[in-house]
Amino acid sequence: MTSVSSCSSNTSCTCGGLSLSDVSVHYGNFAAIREVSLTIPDCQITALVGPSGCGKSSLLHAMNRLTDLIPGCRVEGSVRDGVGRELTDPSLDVMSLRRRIGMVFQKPNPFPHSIRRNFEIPLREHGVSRSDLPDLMEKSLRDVGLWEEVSSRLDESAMKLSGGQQQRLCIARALALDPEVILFDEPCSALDPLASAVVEEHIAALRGRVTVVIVTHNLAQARRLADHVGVFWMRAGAGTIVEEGPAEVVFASPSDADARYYLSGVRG
Amino acid sequence: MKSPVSRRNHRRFSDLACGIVGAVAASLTLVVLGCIVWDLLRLGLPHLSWLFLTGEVADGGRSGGIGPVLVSTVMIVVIALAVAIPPGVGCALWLSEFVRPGTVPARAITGGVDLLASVPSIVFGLFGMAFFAQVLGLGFSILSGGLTLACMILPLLVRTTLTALQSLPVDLRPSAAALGLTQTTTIRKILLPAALPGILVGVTIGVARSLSETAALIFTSGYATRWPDSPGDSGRALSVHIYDLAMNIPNGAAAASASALVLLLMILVINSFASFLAERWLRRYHS
Amino acid sequence: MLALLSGSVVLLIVWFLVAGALPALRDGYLPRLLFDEHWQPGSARDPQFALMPMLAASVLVTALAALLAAPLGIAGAVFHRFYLPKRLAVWNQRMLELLAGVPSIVFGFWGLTVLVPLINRLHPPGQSLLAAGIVLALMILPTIALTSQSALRSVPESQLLAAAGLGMGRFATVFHIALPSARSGIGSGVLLAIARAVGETMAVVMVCGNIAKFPGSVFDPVRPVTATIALEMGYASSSHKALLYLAGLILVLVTGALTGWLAFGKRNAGEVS
Amino acid sequence: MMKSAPLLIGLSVLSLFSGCSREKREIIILTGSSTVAPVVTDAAKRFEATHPGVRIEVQTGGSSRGIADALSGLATFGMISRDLKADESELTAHRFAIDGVGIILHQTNPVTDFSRQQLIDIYTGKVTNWKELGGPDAKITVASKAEGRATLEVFLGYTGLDSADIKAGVIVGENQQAIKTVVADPNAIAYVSIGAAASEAAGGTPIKLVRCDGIEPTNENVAAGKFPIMRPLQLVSHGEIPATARDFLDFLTAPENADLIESHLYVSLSK
Repeated sequence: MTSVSSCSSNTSCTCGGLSLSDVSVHYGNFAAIREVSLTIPDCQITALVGPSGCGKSSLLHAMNRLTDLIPGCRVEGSVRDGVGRELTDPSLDVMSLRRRIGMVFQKPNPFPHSIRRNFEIPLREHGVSRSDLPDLMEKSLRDVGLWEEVSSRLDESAMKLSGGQQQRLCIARALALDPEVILFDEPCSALDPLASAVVEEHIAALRGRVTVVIVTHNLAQARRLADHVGVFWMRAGAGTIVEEGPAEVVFASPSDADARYYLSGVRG
Repeated sequence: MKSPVSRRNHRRFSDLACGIVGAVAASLTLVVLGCIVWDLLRLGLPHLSWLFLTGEVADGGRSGGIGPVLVSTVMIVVIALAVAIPPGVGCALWLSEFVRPGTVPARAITGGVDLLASVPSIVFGLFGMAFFAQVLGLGFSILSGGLTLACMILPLLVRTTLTALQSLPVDLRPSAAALGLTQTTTIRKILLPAALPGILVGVTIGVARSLSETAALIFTSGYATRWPDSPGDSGRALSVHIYDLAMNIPNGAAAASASALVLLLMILVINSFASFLAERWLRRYHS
Repeated sequence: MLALLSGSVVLLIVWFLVAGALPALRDGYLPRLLFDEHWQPGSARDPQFALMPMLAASVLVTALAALLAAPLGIAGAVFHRFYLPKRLAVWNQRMLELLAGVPSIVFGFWGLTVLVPLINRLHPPGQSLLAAGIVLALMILPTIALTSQSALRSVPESQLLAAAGLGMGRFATVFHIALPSARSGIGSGVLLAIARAVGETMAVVMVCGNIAKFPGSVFDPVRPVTATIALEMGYASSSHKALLYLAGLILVLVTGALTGWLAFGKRNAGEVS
Repeated sequence: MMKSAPLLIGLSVLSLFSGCSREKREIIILTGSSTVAPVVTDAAKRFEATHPGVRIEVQTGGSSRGIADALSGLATFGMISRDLKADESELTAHRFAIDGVGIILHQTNPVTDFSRQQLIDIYTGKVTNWKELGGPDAKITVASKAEGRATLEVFLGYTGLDSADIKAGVIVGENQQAIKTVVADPNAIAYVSIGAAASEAAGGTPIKLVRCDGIEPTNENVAAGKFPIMRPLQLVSHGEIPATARDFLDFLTAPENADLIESHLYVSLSK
């Protein structure tokens, strides 16, 4: 496999960011987002915020080609990874792309198998040998603080875990594949505040190890987590980014009027 | 760990192999169906005409048409559905909404339904003859045949409806209850409409099975080929007619094939209509 | 109440079979069914009533049909769900529904005129366990394929997304996620098909050869219980008739026990994960 | 239950109503042999056309069923395609047609003639290869009829065998199945209704009827009583026959209706 190493510190990070230019996503005749350009910096946490229906999730799905699965969905523009490879290239091996760019969904979606099988199935699919499985699983579960809670019942169904545990399991499962980027699609919105806080804490802990892109409705969460922020808004019937930049700049003094209203809580 | 390239090739290969095996399996089924239908077309198509569809049966079925047989068939199927759908859906509702699975009554009824599903159709025929025709005194009649078929398709309806109800999102019930809806309202206004496409699939399969059933009808709805006046008359079903032409009438193959084509056409029309309904229903409620 | 009505139909049928079989039971035919060597109820000189070869035939024919049809049906359903474009999938489904409605007599006729001569060329007489198995497999294939399709359709989208998000290929998604998730639906479809296969009469009677002996190979003719009922019921004298009722009763009980056992095993397996 | 109650009531009302409307007519019920049923159905249709107010119900189910229903009074007539047995002497038989039973082989089989002894040898498994009969070196596939079938009983009567003696390779039910079996297997032998076989052969089916004891299996020879294997088609009644039923019986055997019987390829008794 490609030697994607986790970074030990921000300075020596090699996980690689993403750069998007003029990305549009169409569903049939409907344009969900139009001409979005965005730089997602290496090993930082980028938050995408904005009202519902602005195409934040669509953009996320375009980054690891989950848009391929939707009939009639068309992605235009360019998405490049840290070393400049074009990710929208149809000849690209989508499966290994998705391994490098993992995803965690809004609703926890562990497979209805045992906790162990939840790691075994994707890892075996990507050619990890059976003997490496237990270590990888333990490491990933420790990364999300789940190891102590589940180590004694690895062979029980993952569906028996609580919602927060399930979501952390999904993060661990994505981490186990050793990705460069993890995309989070509103990872806390289906969880209670306590579980949400735990999950958020573990996302924060990923800073410096992998590049994180998180879509969230929770502005407070975005403020707490983000190094970099993109604000979405509707323009001419389609979603687009109206404000982008380092978190402290965007939150402190947004230049776009709509973004200013939204971030100050007046609109949205 | 294998190199990503070999990994990728391996995956491509297994994906492709899986697809090819599936394609072969799916097309094999269709090829065999094609063979059967082609045989029917070759033998039966020259025999088909408007007169064949509307005319009376003559010369044991070798000449004339199948008009009265079609009318009897439709009556039998309609009776079977009318009688089987209410208890079938009711039973499934009871099993999915009113009893806890695993309790004794639930197990008894599920077991009974499964047992009923495994009763050979010829036993249904014997039962129908003894019970509906003789004990209830309905005689050889379209009614006897319809009731016998109703017993036969009942387990099928229960099973498909149950599956449809069970595959509805679990939170539908509490969310309805939270709105203060009674269970009856929840069932009538929420669960049944949502499960309707699934129920419709069951009904479609039930119709197809009723139309193609021979063994259960020979002994119950009978052999008469005249125009039926009422459900109390004896009337030959299309499948029985096909059986008689194929097995008892020398040189009956052409008429048998033509009748079988008509039967397939009926099933095609009913299936298309059902899926059209289901699709419209889905569009109305689910998007 | 309605459920009770459905349940009572079963009781009614079983009661009716028992009533029909009662004379045979009273006259002590049960051990003869088990231990006689031949089935020759009409013989004046030496009437014999061996049921075991016929029960074995019912089981063998059904097993063969299920072995042929289940992999084909499930593979076809996977293809339908994960590979076929939607437009074509609709037609595939329509065709399967049509196949499900072909009357058994048409299958039997086709089997006798097309399939049996082919098998005859391989190994005479052609009417055989194999022919019956193939014809039955064709008849239950649509049931298995259609129920598998709907079971695969009800696999939650979120799990397929999860698999895609983890970079899993179609093969892995199908085998590790979709099929395990749809297992119980597919299982009950196969059970339904097996029940149908055991009870099938008109098609089997035309292609199985109807010899009531234990078959030595798949090319030997066999006679399932339902074939015997169909062949002889209309012509049977009273005590012979009671025997046929008894055979029907035993078949229903055996099938019920078999499907019950399979379903029970399935439920237990389902509780593990 | 609430939903289905009106439905059930509706159905029963419907059936009562239909019962009423039927009572105005006179009904003749015939049940039994599937061989006899098609020809009687056609005759019934013609009879109904000239006798308004009479309704004739024909149902199949086999000769034994015809006997049972005639005895129990369920049917006015039972239809049977064999002779009455000794223990059925309470019934009166009304013979209206004869059906010869002939031996059929595949068209490609060179054998053209059987003696009674040869048939016995084949059906008891003493002769198992066509070579022994002057045919090709191939195993004989012996097709026999299922227990209780009238054709089997006629064949047993001719050969003097017991059903336990028969060593069949394949057992079939209806005539058409026997014919298809011979078509499917060039080395098969079967016995079927002569009329059915002759008409199938004339229609291009690759089978042939062969001579028995040197007699050609034709309906003429059956009518003349020369052909050795044959069976009567008859109606049986129990006790007094109602006048209309008697009319139908006469109608069935009337010379002007012989064409019906002949169109079903049986030998009419009226000639």
